[in-house]
Amino acid sequence: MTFPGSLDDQDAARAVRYAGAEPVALWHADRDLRGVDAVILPGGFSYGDYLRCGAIARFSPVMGSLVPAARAGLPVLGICNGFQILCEAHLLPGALTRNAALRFIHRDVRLDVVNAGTAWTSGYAAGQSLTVPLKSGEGAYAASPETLDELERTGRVVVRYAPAAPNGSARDIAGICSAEGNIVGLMPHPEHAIDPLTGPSADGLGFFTSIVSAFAGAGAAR
Amino acid sequence: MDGLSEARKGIAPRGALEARNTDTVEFAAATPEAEQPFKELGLTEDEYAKIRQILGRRPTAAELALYSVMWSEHCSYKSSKVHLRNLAPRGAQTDKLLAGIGANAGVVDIGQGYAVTFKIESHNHPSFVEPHQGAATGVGGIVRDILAMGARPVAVMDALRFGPADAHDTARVLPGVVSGISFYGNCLGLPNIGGELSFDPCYAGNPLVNALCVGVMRHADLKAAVASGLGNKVVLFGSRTGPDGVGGASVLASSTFAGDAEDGSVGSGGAAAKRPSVQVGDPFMEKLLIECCLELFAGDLVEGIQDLGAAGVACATTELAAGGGAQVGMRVDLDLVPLRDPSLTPAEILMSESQERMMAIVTPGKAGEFAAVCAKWDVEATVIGEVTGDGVLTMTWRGGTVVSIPPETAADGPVYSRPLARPAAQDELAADGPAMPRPGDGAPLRQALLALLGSADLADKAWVTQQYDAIVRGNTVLAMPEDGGLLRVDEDTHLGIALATDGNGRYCRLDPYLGTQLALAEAYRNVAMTGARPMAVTNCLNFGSPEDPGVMWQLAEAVRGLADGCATLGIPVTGGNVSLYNQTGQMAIHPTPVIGVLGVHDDVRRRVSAGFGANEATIIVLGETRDELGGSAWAHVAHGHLGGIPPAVDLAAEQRLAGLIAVAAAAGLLASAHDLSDGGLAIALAESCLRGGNGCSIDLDDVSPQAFTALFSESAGRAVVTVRPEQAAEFAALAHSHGVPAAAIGTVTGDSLQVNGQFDIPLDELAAVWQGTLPALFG
Amino acid sequence: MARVIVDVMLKSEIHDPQGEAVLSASHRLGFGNVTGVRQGKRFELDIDGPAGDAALARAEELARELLANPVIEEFSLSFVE
Amino acid sequence: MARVIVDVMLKSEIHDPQGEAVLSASHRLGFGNVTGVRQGKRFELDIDGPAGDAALARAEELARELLANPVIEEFSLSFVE
Ligand SMILES: Nc1ncnc2c1ncn2[C@@H]1O[C@H](COP(=O)(O)OP(=O)(O)O)[C@@H](O)[C@H]1O
Ligand SMILES: [Mg+2]
Repeated sequence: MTFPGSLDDQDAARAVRYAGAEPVALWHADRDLRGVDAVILPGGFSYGDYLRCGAIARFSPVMGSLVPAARAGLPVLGICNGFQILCEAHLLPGALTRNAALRFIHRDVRLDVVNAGTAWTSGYAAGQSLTVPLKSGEGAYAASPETLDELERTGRVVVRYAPAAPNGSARDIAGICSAEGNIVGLMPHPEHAIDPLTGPSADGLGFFTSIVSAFAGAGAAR
Repeated sequence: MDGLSEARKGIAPRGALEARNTDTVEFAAATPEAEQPFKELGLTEDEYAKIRQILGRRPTAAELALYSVMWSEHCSYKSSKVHLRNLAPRGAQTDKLLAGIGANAGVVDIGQGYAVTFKIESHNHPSFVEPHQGAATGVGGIVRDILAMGARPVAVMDALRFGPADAHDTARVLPGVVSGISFYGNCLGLPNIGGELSFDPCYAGNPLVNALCVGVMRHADLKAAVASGLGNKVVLFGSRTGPDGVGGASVLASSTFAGDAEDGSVGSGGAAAKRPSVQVGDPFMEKLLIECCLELFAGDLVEGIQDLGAAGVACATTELAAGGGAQVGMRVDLDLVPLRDPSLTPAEILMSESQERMMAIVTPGKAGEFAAVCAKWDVEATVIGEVTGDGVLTMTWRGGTVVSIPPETAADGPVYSRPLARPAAQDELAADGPAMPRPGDGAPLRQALLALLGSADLADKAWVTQQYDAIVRGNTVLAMPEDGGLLRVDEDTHLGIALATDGNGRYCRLDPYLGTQLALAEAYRNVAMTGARPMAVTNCLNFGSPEDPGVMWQLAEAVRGLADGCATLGIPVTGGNVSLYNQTGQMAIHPTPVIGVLGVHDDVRRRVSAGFGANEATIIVLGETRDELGGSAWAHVAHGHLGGIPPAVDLAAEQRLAGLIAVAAAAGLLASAHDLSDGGLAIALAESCLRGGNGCSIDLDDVSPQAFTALFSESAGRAVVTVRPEQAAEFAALAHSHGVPAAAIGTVTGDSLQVNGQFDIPLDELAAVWQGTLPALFG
Repeated sequence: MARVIVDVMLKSEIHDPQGEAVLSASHRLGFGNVTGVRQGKRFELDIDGPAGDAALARAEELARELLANPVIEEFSLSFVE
Repeated sequence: MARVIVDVMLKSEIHDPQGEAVLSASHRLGFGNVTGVRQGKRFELDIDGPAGDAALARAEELARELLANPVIEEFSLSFVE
């Protein structure tokens, strides 16, 4: 999905290709989801992120189709700005706020897979450690203590920074999912860890192979 | 009083003209004696007289504004042009050039149908006044230059120089500059793949902020900044025009900051006196402009295109019209320019430096399609005029003709052969070599190494570079802290390009000719370290006032050094930028040419990193180590000393070294490669250890009989590489056949930097010293 | 035309690193008696039509939908002459 | 304790891409009668001591030195109960 200001859309498409599926370009101004099996909201600065990250993209025409589809079970992965958009659209709880040090952070981080049961993480083992890049200025996850408790109790924390969040994220949360597990959002960039030539590892590929094999297994696609 | 009203006062027409009638061509002809504020606009008596002579009358207020910005040092290169001519590529240097100096940016053929364009540009003065926005708009400007060539911008780099790291004002300027580059470049989706960061008191009132952009296109995509085709439409698109930076180019970048900005604090003295209205960057709009332009190019919807940078509409219209040839003119209706502030006068519209704007020439038949593409990207596009066949640039406003000039007279500008003289003090400086006591062995050497490693110039730059997205677009193969940035251009063929920028103000202060060649050599070497073949050069010449004959001598020497160096290396200078008046009062900065080198990598999978990765690998020093410490980091850090002569330059040796690395990398012989530069072998070893997370054990005897010289000399043309033991013989033979001296000095092992018979420093200690400096200074 | 001001502040229970950074910078600058800082956003909206309840209601709607994120922020409205 | 509000806005001649982005988003959301948006910052300062001229003077000093960038911004002060 490309919004004005999306930047990592080509990278997400490449990751889908590496995982053996066919990327389909969706455009923010079209309501049509073109019959895709899953949607990735990529990183970037949609609408410049001038108001709040993801706040304006949330009102794009395509979101009018995506929100009900996601509620009905369509797998959706939001990476970085995509995660912010999912939170702004209330498909995921909480919000992403300024990094504690108030600076943009680009560095490789270690993540622990907490929930390997979502549509996007089924290819991992719980407890598995991944090295992927983080690059964001407003990546600190924030939510009320009740919401955080609830997320932890119901296994909806998907990935955690290890040993500690570099950006002030609440309870070191790097990514979460919806109650049904079909919608996942995370701040680090798995699509930039699919090939050791251009990333720190190929650890991120699992997000994309997870979803592809879910469909392959169900015979639902390709 | 704010800067805007300052700037406007200079332009005068504002209130005055509203009261009278518009200053039209007719009115100007009828009022030859009317006083005009040409001095306030930075024009000399002679220049003003020349304009009157060209026009056969006094200029209108709008024409005066137009000539003043076009003839400013910044836009016309009037002081540097006579020297820059020496850079024109000759002979074999032109083999791979698709467009050269004079275009917005030079274009190089890199094979497989691809062409690359790259350029470096300064935004020094605006970044001192308003560091965040100044640096941000510097990135924005150079990206539009690259876009105007028809290329997709694919990466940026930034070369930065500040006053002393611990100076109060540096704490204002540096974080602002870095956040501006981070904000703009990241939001644009362009990876930042390298740059420079250094500190010296000479930059306290004049930080240097040089930004480089590189773009990639297919050969057929090359665009020209030329107006052609009678009746074709002139389209202005992108942001609206506001009072941003009115007078910025001419007033700010063409004279020194008045007063003593000794502490450099804004709000007192210096900068405040000439503060123009600040330009604010809108990287989101620029991202839309990029995608919009690329779609316009793909649809073959533009005949000619020009970015709007300094001198905005004035510059774009005159250059497009002048580029079209003698018969080509242009008629522009300034009432049609979409304004953010409706009270702007014609002069202000022409001078506005509002960001994120482009101008295109479009055939009438394609205007509809052009508009549709712009609408898709939410980019406002307005036809403001058309191409004519009368050779005249005509502009109207509210029914009157306010500009009527031969465009080439504004575009070409004056050319000065300013007096130049080698300062007498150069000889004293050269005679004052670093003769102070040197650490002998063991503990003092260890101490000297740690002091250098923790100095602001040589410390870990992560505090800066972590604020930059280096990987967006997914083609970054190497980026900082590697010697050069390396980008994949083609995912199927693995073709890539490498880039590095270098400059050393201290060397250039001692000898601008040699210093410039050393900068060229270092950038060339850094590109070579990735395994790429260096192919082309861009440069940003940062100097003091051209009205100082000593500064002009520095400039002439630097250009001569660059021209000779590139001729020897057989690679062309494809473009660049000159920034003069970098001085505070009588104090000029060190002459600081920043040289960017571009290389081609045939297979990015064979890239070489600087880190010691392979345990038990053999460590080899390539090149010759002499006792060369004039202008060195050691003299600077340990003694605050600058004197003597810089290291010798041997460009043929650089070529041999680069050739060896390229061949060895392609053959898979190199486990790592890192060039030797500031701080010599000592710093290179420490960096390679830290980068790879492995220690080493070495002997210095085969580098130099003196341990100190072996560690800290800055002889050029050297590198430290590692080779797996089973390949060491093959590599040694290869080095021999390339004529590159190679000395095996030890192995990659353990977790300390161990120099046998001298000292042993655990990696943890190295890391703490290296990483601690910038965070301690900047939070 | 009505000009409505919308002030958007982080809820008090949400961590405000910007405010904290300003606070400690204030102390470094010698403003020791500043004991707390919160940083938020201020929007000046120009709204067609008369300054009255209708304009305020419209601004409130916009604030609720777009200007503030109810998960972390709260907002207040006021007129300016 | 005094609470002083410092509002910091871009000077009117300075380009405000943020405000413009909010303006066009408002239009897309159907708030066509919003004709202008400027976005700035709001600081809530808690200052030890009584709410009075001294507190205001102190806040003004802080605003000038730290909160506003005089090159591009202007600020105004007010008390809150
Ligand atoms: N301002 C900057 N922006 C981006 N990268 C930078 C900057 N300053 C330094 N770097 C990177 O840090 C690394 C070390 O810089 P430096 O020691 O100057 O390299 P070298 O001596 O090889 O030219 C290089 O990869 C360089 O590109
Ligand atoms: Mg290097």
